[in-house]
Amino acid sequence: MEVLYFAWVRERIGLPRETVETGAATVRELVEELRAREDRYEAAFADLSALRVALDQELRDFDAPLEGVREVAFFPPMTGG
Amino acid sequence: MEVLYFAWVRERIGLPRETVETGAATVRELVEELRAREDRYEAAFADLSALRVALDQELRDFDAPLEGVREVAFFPPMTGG
Amino acid sequence: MRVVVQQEPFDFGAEAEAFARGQTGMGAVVTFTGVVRDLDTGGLEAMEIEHYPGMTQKAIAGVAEKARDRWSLGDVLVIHRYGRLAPGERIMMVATAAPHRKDAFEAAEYLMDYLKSRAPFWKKEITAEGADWVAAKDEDEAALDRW
Amino acid sequence: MRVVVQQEPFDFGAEAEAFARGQTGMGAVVTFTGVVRDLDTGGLEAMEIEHYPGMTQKAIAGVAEKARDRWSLGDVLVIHRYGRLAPGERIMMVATAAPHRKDAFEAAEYLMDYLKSRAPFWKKEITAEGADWVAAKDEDEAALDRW
Repeated sequence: MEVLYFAWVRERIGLPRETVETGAATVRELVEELRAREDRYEAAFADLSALRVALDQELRDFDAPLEGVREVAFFPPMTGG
Repeated sequence: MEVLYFAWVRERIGLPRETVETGAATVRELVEELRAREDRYEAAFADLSALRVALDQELRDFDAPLEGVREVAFFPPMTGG
Repeated sequence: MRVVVQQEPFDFGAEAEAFARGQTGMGAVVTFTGVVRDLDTGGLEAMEIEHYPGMTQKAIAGVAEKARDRWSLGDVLVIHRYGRLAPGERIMMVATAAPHRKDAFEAAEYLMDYLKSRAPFWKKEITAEGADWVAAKDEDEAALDRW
Repeated sequence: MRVVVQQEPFDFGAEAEAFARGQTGMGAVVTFTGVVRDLDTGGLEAMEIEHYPGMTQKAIAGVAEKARDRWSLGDVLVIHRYGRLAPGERIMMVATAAPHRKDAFEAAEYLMDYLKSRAPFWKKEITAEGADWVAAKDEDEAALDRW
């Protein structure tokens, strides 16, 4: 599964994307796996209310299932326009 | 006093402006004087709710006093924009 | 504030560009352009717009001043044509600039609502069957209630 | 519907003119342009805009489709830049056309409200002191409630 990071999530984790092998059933489980890895992930995912997630380029919530998903993206609330 | 007519008021009365000698104290009194003149004025002023009036180029109502006023304009509701 | 009342066509793109370029410290620019639209039943040959020369400029400037009192605005531009216009021609435009988008949008809508019903213009529709003055719409008068 | 996501500047006046000219049967054209504004405290050197290439176009097109379902619209145009922009540069524009002004205004505001909070762009402000990601504003999230 491809995992992408944008804005300060990318900066805290220190890379824009990576391939992750996971058996996580939901986004929330994937986040727990990533947080357990290293401090930089812990720092990025410390407050889920400050994050948004997209599955295959559609906004979803953290309880969404990962089955069949190829691309997960984590980022802060958008500030376009 | 200069009296101006616009749009269908101008068309019904048949002229765009005229000088009127009047002792009318209010717009409403002036309208009554004009209506009494000829049928074309009666036709133009038959329904005051369909008319608007400006005194010296400011929108006013039909009870406004005419003292000191140099220019009175009668017209239908505006349709700009 | 610039208020232009003229018979000639105006160059919408150039006016919009010049207006936007002239702003400093403004994050938002909104423009509105009104276009002569064919009748729902078709057959419009021309739109004739009559106005009250002595009052028009003054009335529009008054509305623009009120908008500037009410919202935090940069510049305001209003251009309105009169005379005979063909379908597809642009009748008028407004432009507003503000630090934030909400102010720019609201001021532009306010200007439009007031220009519709309070600036001394009258439209006449010319078809093969004849000419008809456009009646003021209740909804245009009602639109003023929200301000 | 045209959705453009690009690094290069766009020509606001030319885009607005071409958009308005392309409409038939539309009485109203509204444009919104967003401009990089200096900080209230001054000192902004640049704005850096990051986006999510795979998602951006899709997210904007989705919002534009919803606008077209909801209002009686002609065409819709959205242009949004990314990369490094100097103060005074134009970040983005939307344009809407509709038979009547209310629809054109509402659709443009709807597009802006959704682009602000639902299209995957992130802004970073660069000053002499460093760089800061712009925080999303509660008022921008709240703006979605009215739709």
